[in-house]
Amino acid sequence: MDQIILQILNGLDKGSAYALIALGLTLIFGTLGVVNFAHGALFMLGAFCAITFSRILSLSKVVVDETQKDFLGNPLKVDVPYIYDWFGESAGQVLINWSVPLAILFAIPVMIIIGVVMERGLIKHFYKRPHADQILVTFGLAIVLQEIIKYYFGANQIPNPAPEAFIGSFDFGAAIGLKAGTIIYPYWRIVYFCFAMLLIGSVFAFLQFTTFGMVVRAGMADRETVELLGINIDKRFTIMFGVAAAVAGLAGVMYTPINPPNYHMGMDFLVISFVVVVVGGMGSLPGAVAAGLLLGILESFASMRQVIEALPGINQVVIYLAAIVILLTRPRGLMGRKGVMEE
Amino acid sequence: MTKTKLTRRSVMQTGAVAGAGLAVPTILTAGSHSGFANAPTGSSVTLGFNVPQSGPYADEGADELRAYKLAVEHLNGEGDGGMLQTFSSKALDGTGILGKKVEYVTGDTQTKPDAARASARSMIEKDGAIMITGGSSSGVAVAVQALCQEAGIIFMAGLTHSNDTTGKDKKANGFRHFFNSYMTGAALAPVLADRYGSDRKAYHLTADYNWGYTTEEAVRNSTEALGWETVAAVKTPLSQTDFSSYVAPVLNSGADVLVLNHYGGNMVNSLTSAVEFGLRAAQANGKNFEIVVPLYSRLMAKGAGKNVAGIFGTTGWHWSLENTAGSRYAGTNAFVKSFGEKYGFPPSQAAHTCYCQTLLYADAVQRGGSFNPCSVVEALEGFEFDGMGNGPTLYRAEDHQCIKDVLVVRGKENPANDFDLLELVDVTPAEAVTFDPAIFGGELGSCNPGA
Amino acid sequence: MMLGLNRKDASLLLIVAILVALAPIFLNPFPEQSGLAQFNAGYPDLMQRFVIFGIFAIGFNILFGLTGYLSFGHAAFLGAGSYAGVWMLKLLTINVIPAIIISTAVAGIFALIIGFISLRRSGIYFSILTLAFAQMSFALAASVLTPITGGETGLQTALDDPRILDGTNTTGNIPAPSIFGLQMGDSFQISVGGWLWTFNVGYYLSAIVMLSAFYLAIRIFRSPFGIMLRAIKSNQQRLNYTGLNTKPYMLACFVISGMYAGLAGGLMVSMDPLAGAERMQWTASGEVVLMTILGGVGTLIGPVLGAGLIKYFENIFSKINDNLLHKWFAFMPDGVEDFIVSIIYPFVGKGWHLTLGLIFMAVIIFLPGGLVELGQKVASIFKKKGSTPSNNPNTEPAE
Amino acid sequence: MGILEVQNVGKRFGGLQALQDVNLSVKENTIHAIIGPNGAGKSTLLNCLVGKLIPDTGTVQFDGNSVLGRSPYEINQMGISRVFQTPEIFGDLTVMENMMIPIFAKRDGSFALDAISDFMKHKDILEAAEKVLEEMNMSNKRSMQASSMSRGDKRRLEIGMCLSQEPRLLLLDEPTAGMARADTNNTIDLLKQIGDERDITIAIIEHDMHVVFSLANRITVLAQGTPLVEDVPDKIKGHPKVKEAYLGETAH
Repeated sequence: MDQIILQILNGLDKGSAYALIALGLTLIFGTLGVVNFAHGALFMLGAFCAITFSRILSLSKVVVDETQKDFLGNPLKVDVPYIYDWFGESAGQVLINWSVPLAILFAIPVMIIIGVVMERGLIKHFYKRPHADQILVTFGLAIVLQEIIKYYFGANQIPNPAPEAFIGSFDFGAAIGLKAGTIIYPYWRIVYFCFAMLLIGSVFAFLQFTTFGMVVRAGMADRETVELLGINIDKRFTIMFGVAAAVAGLAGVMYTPINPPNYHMGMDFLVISFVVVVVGGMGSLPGAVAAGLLLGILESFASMRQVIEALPGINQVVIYLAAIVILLTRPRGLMGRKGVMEE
Repeated sequence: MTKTKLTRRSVMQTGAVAGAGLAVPTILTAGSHSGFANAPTGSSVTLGFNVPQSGPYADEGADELRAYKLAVEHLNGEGDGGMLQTFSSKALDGTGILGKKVEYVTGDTQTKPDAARASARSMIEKDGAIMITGGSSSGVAVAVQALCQEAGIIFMAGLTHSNDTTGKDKKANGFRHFFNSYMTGAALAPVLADRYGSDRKAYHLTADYNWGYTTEEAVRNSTEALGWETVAAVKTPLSQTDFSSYVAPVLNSGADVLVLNHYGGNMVNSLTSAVEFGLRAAQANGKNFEIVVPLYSRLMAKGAGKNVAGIFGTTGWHWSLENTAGSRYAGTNAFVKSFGEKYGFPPSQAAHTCYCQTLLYADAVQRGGSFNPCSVVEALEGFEFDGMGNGPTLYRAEDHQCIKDVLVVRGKENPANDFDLLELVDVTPAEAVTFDPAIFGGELGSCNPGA
Repeated sequence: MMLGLNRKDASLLLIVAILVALAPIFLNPFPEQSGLAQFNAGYPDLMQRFVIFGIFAIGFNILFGLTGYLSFGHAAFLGAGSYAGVWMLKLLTINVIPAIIISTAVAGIFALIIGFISLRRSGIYFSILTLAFAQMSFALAASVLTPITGGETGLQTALDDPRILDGTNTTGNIPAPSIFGLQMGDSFQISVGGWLWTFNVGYYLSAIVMLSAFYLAIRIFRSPFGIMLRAIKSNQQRLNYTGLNTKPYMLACFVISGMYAGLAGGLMVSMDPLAGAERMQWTASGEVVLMTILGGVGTLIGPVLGAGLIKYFENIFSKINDNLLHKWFAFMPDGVEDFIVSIIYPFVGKGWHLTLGLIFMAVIIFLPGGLVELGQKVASIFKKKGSTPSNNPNTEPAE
Repeated sequence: MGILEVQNVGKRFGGLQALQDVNLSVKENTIHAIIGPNGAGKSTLLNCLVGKLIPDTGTVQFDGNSVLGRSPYEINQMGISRVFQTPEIFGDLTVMENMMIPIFAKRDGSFALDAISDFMKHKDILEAAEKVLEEMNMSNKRSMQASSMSRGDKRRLEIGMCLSQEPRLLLLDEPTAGMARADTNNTIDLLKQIGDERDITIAIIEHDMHVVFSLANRITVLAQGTPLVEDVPDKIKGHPKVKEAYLGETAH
């Protein structure tokens, strides 16, 4: 029992990352009709926003410390962050410690700008082109983006820990009345899950309850009519691309303490998130979220020891197997609309 | 007018026809005269450095390449000579190899066997490389080693830790300086039993591919021999990025030690998850819960950040070795000095093994008096040397595996800087990790000179 | 007309045949000693790769170019063919002919199974289904199927393989793949002046297979079957209401295309007897899509050109290191040299992926028809001079 | 007994009863029109006839054989050809190729793996296609790409493609929708000519009264998923029930 609860927790957590990326993909697909293979790269860029932000915070001047030696026996050069000079050492340390959550504030504008530039500079020329062209040009862009990141940050993973307050884990079992110590779950992953739900909720609320959102939704359903009403839907769709980029970026920022990021993390997530989108149903936002969580949970269950022992290799293929079964039984995915992307 | 010749093997040599008249076709004869592939004919000799320049191990590959460039400098008599001063064999004199200036070509393995073979073949066929070296995974090493055997070229493996490289997939033309999974198990188990006691229950998470299998087997066998019990061993997909669903059940499994048979990004991510799930701080069976990472590298430790603190593993070499463990490991400081002065930071173990391999190859050619692979094989088989940072070392004839001390290290609690991440716990002497070369099967075959 | 082809196709085939036959010469345009020799591609391994990946891309184009169905899992068939090929080399004989035949057949069967299921859906759903199958094949081949596939280190020939048709091997070395005694690695070499030309057995074997595959592709393109496939791409609904059942057409096309991939896999292991699991990964499938689009989708020669360009980049650009760059620009003043090298260096050597990515983007943005379109544009510039504009609308697929 | 017999057909989409108790008999060699206001169920009925939809109740028989449960290609092979509301042709192919494909299908059946012969060198098929093109007055357009033609020409091509298979029943779905007056008249003339010259039955679903009354020799009026009346055109014109159904929407 406790094992099952534990794996559901795990799945929700992993699934919320899938859901966030798939949500952005679907937003772009639904509004602009573009299949964006660079979306994984946006997730990766978000993670590197967090790294960049923490490096900015730790920008340092070099002080030579004669009392210590480095590996060659020369006097040790010690880095002292400028931020200590500005805010004092203790406040500076707090800021550096909280760099991941603070990076959200940094990442939102950066990612929106990246998204808008991407849409205006490249994607907009591809609205009328075949989906295969869109896939390829964004795939090319993804390669370029990750190579640029690799050039500046290297190929190795870069650790970016969560604030100390969130290090450690929460005894979930004790909280729900089971034996203590049976279900413990890291604080930061709980934060990640809540954050993801909050973000998904705000995207839905934004689309549901604001005039802007209503226009965008109307445009998703019937672009021409909305344009006939004299509304500049293009501009709004550009902004939606920025929002989708920001969603992927924030998913990346908050993910850094879970997995230290490296330049190809976007590609690692790309295939899975496409599977998620398709399983959820192309163009369906709730479908993307539901499929993300569902596949996350499935993946977690498949990684249980008892399951692997019964079906060797199932953990390698479960997501794809699920995708195949769902697509064969529900032709348009879980919540897909008819006629989307079938030709 | 055109005369042609059918060569056995594709022999292609730059510089073979210098000075020939434009109108007169010339027969290429390099191969047939010397009797081996890619025999150098001019005043220089070309080595092929085949390292991952793209993909997840690109940083490790970059470090290997730095070491190779340094080795070439030293062989050509530039720089401070590095380990040439401490190396027990004095055959090399800084005038290249057999008087020929050392040049090199580079290729990108992409850490994929296919791509690695393509780039190795290009270096052999196009650039006339006489020796191929490098790589940072066993899949690549095994694949390229087989290719070199077929082409009649010497292969000096870079970082490869699987038993297979000099075990079931060993080849006469291939040599490995780095240690293997078996030696990791043999070195690690006694230290673990000593520190954590001999009644431990271990839970293995194993990367689902060849290296993972041999490492799990080695660590299991040697820990079980000392009284440990293996509660479970779960395979994890190589492409996995989030290990939470594998790590989470560990605490309730009855185990009190988690062994992560992972390398590279896999290890960084699984270790991060394990620490996140509180395993470092937990208690099980009345003992402190422990995590073990059989194969450490400094770059991985850097990727995992603070999470490596206090975690045991083995490593082939560490830049601080001579300072902490004494002059048995002479050569270390000489290498660190030339590397550090050139690049500004200390070398990784991958860089060390690649540097040594280049020098060992050059030395074997020099001692044997020929670039012929069979002469090199003869010179390296059973070769005993010292002064290359690992203490007295034997290149074993039976399986072309270097037998040397293995270091057991631990992640530092409070690293002073970015490089000072591992501290030496113990050195397991070569005798303790020596094994019977027959246990892994495979056949060495005979040396292949190519042409 | 020649071989049952119309004049235009026959001359295309002839040109390709001549180019392929003389490739060892014109792929080595720079003398061995010159600094530009780095850009020579006329060595056996790369020439073999050009034609083998050409076959792979031709086959992919029969599916994607004719029917518009975008398979994202085609590498699975290349991989299946490769494994089958190595097993033949291990069990049966080191002669490559059974390996090539069996790998084609095995890939065909594999394609039949995957195609039968995947073709129940169309559009992106079809793409994802093929992707899912290929990723599953890759994941399983790299892990639980290790006894059959050799896992991550790949499947190779070994000294103790049975090779029941070959008799016992006493050389102490693994025999190299050969065709009736002629080894794939054997070469004629001719050196003229500073130039060195290598005529390699394996390359010519692959080239002959490639030309046959190319010829067959032309026939398929022009056949009733081919027209029906193009009709599927154009309007599947109309075809259904015309009394044709599109499913067997699609399945047959998928299987043929898979067999081309298997043939390429069989040839790959014949040239170099190792089959690695990563050959099946989705990025490998993506690569053949890129090759096809880069060259020109739906055209006959485009996929071959695209395959050549990508393999050239992978093998030539990735080997340019800073050492070489400094050598090339050594004639410049030091400061300028360093500056130029530092500008170029990020794009070559370890940065070759970046250049490749930029080229993809440029081609897709400016030349949606790929290299063939570029060729047509250039040709039309020359044609305009002097000749009267012809008003014969060209609706056949361009070569 | 008509060539096409529809009996008691009903079809429901969720809460909407699209067809109910539809009985219809199309006599051989007639031009039979099915008319009705928007939402009367005309398209649903047509889709039931060609295999795109399967009715919930009732039977559809063509020449004594049931068409229910068969796929479109099988129904086509029984001798029913369909012309769509917007011309469905192979836009990427040439007019000639468009015309040849149905003839191949007629000859080879639903599938034939002929991957070796040259499509354009089948003399018999080429000639047959040429003949239909002439009949359609399109011989001069044979090497044009089909998608580059005018809508009227596309319609002619589609009708030609259907005729080339010599079907026994030609089904047309609003064949003049969206056409200019001149094109509409041309199409009417073409269909009249086909009806006169060929041994063929035509069933036409139409909204435009002008077309219906110039062509049909029998008309069924459909309203709210049910046939209202069936009779010759003259009787339909003044029929009170029809007027009621088309209230406010008199013939234009």
